[in-house]
Amino acid sequence: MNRIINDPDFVVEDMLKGFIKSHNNLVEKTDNSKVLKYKNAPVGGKVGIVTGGGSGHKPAFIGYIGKNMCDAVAVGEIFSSPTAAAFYDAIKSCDAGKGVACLYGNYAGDNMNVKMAMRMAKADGIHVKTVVANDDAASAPIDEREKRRGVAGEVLMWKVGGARASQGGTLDEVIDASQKAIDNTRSVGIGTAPCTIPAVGHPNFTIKDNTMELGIGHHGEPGVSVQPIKTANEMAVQMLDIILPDLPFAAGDEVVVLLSGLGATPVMEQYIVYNKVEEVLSGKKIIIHRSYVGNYFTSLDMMGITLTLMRLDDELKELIDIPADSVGLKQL
Amino acid sequence: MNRIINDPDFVVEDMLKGFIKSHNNLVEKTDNSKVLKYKNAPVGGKVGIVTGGGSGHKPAFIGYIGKNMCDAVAVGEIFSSPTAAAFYDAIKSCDAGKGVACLYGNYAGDNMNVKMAMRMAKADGIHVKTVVANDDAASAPIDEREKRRGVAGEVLMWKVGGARASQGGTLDEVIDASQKAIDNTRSVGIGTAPCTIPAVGHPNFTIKDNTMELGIGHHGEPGVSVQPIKTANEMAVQMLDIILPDLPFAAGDEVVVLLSGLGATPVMEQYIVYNKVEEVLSGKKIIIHRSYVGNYFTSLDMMGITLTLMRLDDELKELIDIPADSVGLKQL
Amino acid sequence: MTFKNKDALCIVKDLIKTIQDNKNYLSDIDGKIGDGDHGINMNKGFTLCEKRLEGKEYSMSEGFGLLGQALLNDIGGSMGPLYGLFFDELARTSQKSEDIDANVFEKMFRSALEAVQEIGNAKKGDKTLLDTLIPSMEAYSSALSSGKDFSACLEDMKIAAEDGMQSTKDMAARIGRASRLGERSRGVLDAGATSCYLIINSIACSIQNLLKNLCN
Amino acid sequence: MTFKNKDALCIVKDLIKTIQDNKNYLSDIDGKIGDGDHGINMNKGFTLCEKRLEGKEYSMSEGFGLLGQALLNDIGGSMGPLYGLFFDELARTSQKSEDIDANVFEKMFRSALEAVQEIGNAKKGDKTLLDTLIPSMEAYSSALSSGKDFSACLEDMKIAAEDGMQSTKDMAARIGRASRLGERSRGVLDAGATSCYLIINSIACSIQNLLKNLCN
Ligand SMILES: Nc1ncnc2c1ncn2[C@@H]1O[C@H](COP(=O)(O)OP(=O)(O)O)[C@@H](O)[C@H]1O
Ligand SMILES: Nc1ncnc2c1ncn2[C@@H]1O[C@H](COP(=O)(O)OP(=O)(O)O)[C@@H](O)[C@H]1O
Ligand SMILES: [Mg+2]
Ligand SMILES: [Mg+2]
Ligand SMILES: [Mg+2]
Ligand SMILES: [Mg+2]
Repeated sequence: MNRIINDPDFVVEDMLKGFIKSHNNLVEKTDNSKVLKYKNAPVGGKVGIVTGGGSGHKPAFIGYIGKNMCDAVAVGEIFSSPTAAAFYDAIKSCDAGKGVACLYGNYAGDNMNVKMAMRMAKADGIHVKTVVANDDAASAPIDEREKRRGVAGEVLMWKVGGARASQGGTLDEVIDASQKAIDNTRSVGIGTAPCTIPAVGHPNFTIKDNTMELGIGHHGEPGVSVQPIKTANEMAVQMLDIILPDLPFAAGDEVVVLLSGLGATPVMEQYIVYNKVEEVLSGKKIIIHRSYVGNYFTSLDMMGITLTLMRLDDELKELIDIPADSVGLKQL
Repeated sequence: MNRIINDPDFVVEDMLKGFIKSHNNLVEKTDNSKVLKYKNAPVGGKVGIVTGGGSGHKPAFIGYIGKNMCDAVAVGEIFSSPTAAAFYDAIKSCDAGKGVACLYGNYAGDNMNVKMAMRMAKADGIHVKTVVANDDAASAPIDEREKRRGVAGEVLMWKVGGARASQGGTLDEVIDASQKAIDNTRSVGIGTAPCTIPAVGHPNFTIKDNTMELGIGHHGEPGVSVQPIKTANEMAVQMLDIILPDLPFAAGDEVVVLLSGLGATPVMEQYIVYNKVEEVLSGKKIIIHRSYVGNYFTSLDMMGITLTLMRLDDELKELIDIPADSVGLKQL
Repeated sequence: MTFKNKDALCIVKDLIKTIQDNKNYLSDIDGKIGDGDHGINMNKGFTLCEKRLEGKEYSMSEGFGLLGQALLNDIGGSMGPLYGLFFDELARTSQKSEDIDANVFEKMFRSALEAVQEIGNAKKGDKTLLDTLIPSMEAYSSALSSGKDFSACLEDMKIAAEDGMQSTKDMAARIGRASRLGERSRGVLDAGATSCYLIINSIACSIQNLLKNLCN
Repeated sequence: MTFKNKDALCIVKDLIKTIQDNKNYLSDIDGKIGDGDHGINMNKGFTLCEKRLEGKEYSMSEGFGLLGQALLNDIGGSMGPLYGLFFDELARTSQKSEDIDANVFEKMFRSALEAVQEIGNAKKGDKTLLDTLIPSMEAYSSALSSGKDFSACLEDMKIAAEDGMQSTKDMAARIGRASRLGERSRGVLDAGATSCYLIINSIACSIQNLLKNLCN
């Protein structure tokens, strides 16, 4: 263990304290210690954007609170859904009367807790609708899309939903744009070294030296295959081989590329992979409208990367280009 | 080796290709493949800001090219100074006739290569002055400050120098502000796991499990002591115990805090340390004017953190608050 | 055969101890096809409840209620809703009964099971805690209707719980994190089914002791 | 005793091979008190030069010139300026000499040493490559002035280079990366002093072979 922590059972609490202190120009705490909100939320006349999920994915989820992004976030334990109460309090904290879009990832715990939170919100007369991200193409076959995990594509969903809300969109319009964003988004991950939940104290899965796991989940959920480690170029090709046919992406499509490290992989390596991704896409006449490379959605100290592609239409393009100000995504 | 690379001897080249592709809205390549420049450089009427250094420190150095930041960067091999030719070409690429400030870190190779580059620039009639960052308080006693390494404090030096240049400052004014920035800056690092130069293929130093190295350098240069691993709170206190008396920082001082991960340390852990840093500083009535927490200056896949404090006066405060747009530092 | 609700907090206390003792075991099982945190999640919730019980006198129903609330409001994850509602229902359906007999217990258990099914949408065979819970309920009910006494009904329940847990070993998960593994999830116990067995077994043993006045 | 400049590219080629063979050894030494890349830096520069020499005919001076340029313009680090200028000077000061004798070599070596001192500002005892270079120069010069022949001068130089390298083991570094270690840098060879010994030894051996017409 070379973790830099205090009590392993209170890493989330300690981290939140530091985060709030460092970003008090952007975020604010609420009465619920597991809910953070944008300091201007509820923003009058705007649909509220809520998300939430387990901790350990920095800058997700709280790092995406901000202008034209998320208004409130429910914070869970490491790799564990927030409570129903946290989702409910997050919803309440940013409802300006126009309703709240809860945009989260497809995990059993989150599904149940959001369901309970929605019941509570309904009792309060708050209008809540959800979009459940399921962009991880490696996590189930295409005909079982409802089983797929939500991964780094959630960042693009928040970007799009947040922008649509800031444009003054109605709840239905925000939901439709966010749903369209995730429906046009595919991701896949490769793990090269496991991560350690601080309270467990040892990696809860193994990736042998000189091997890699294709299709690994954001919590170390097993992927589609374990292979001898490949070159960065081969990894790029393998990931695109999973993503491209799945939507499918075709020549002439304009896309956003998001390449994220899983936490302990140097950004240098991420650019090496991006270089090949760009090469393959331009070879296939797929046009990169915008790219994000860096640690956008991580898994504690896991090594590896995820690759996400979103296919754009005019609306998505407009929304993805709108400026944003959050810790994890600042766009001028 | 769980590195995500192609040929270990060409990681820098591959990384640069990906970086340029991803950030072509901000940076541009030059005739020298080891020099990148701000796409608007040379900026008319402005002193050029040049830096450079070995690779493996992402987002440093190229990530700090941008608006109100650096104009051109000379890129070295992993942990190795750029060539004199690269420094020279970087200088030439951003001279708008007002001279060039070369703001770099105190390493033997950089000192020699900059010296040679300045000779070449002088022959061309370009006016170049330098500031050599030496913020690493653990790297030599205070009476041998000229021996100290430059580390994450360089980011604040570039921020200040870049802002002063954008205000229209003369070369001497830019140099004076940058020198003042670094003279008022102190840093210290803690390493918890070593890094691997891809071409070497194994860590070139060791940090035993459950130990940490206080005062470690950005390339794994040994620190001041190896200790059993401490809690995050204790680490914060130990680092402040080195930094605070060195300047010294005193009650009533306003400071910038920059807490950076070394590459493989999750940002979550960095916030846990920041929480304690803030607590200690506010206990000592030292006022945090602004804070940066994240991977600002890394060392490949090293685990650990660096803590940097800069004491502000009115000029430094104004300059640090000026907006900036670069890959590594976006400030609205 | 009955026991006093107000004297039966030991059921909850024994249960807390059981989960604490099995923290690492449950995480290890979860690590094989899930994300390795099941024992941590459970231990955190149950230990929180333990602290809240400390030094105070509560009935069994109140104890279950506090446990349910700790899971629901402080733990989250999947266990918050699933076990949170489970214990909440055990509390709600027993709170008005001074004496708990085999019939009250059947009512308690049935509504707890229904709450779990409603929120989680899992069916028997999905490789979840329901593969322990449903057979346990069935075994208890059929023992009861065949005229067995409270303790004997609990005995049947314990056996069914263990069989139910074991049955998950050969299943391919169809719900939750492990479901993405499909066929590759076979060969390992389900973590939730295992904790559910531990819970049922602990509750049943505690009641059997109570019925023999042996509760400590 | 002389050799022909135009026939002496083998000096440069042998040197390249020497560095390539010692890549890992030099990095390992650097790893102890520096950053572990000395062998990599050197190997990359020398191998680059090897490629540029391939299939073409060059004199020794041209070979040293290409080596200096590869280090200066393509390698950077500390070695770019230090060894870059070193080989550049060996090239510059010999290029007009068709025949290289002991006096020409002394001139070559002296100006190379001066260039290294001027750029690096290191002194004897700082635990750098100068602790190999300076005694080597001194040994060569005093052998020459005492009337020894070219090959014997080189022999003295080799011995002094090895002693110089070994002397760095007990030194505390006063310059470069390792200098921050102060006292703790004692007990290990300096990486640059080691590569410098390898360089001098290789050049000297190659010339001795050339003088015996043994160069391959
Ligand atoms: N929808 C569901 N209904 C019933 N049980 C479920 C459901 N989803 C997951 N489970 C149970 O949850 C267990 C995992 O719990 P835990 O590890 O604490 O949560 P998580 O999967 O969020 O990490 C599984 O082993 C399974 O028995
Ligand atoms: N100023 C200097 N003058 C002479 N030699 C130096 C000087 N600085 C460093 N060196 C030599 O450089 C060697 C290290 O080279 P190398 O590892 O390639 O570069 P770096 O230290 O930049 O990683 C040291 O062992 C030392 O001999
Ligand atoms: Mg979990
Ligand atoms: Mg180096
Ligand atoms: Mg789990
Ligand atoms: Mg070195």
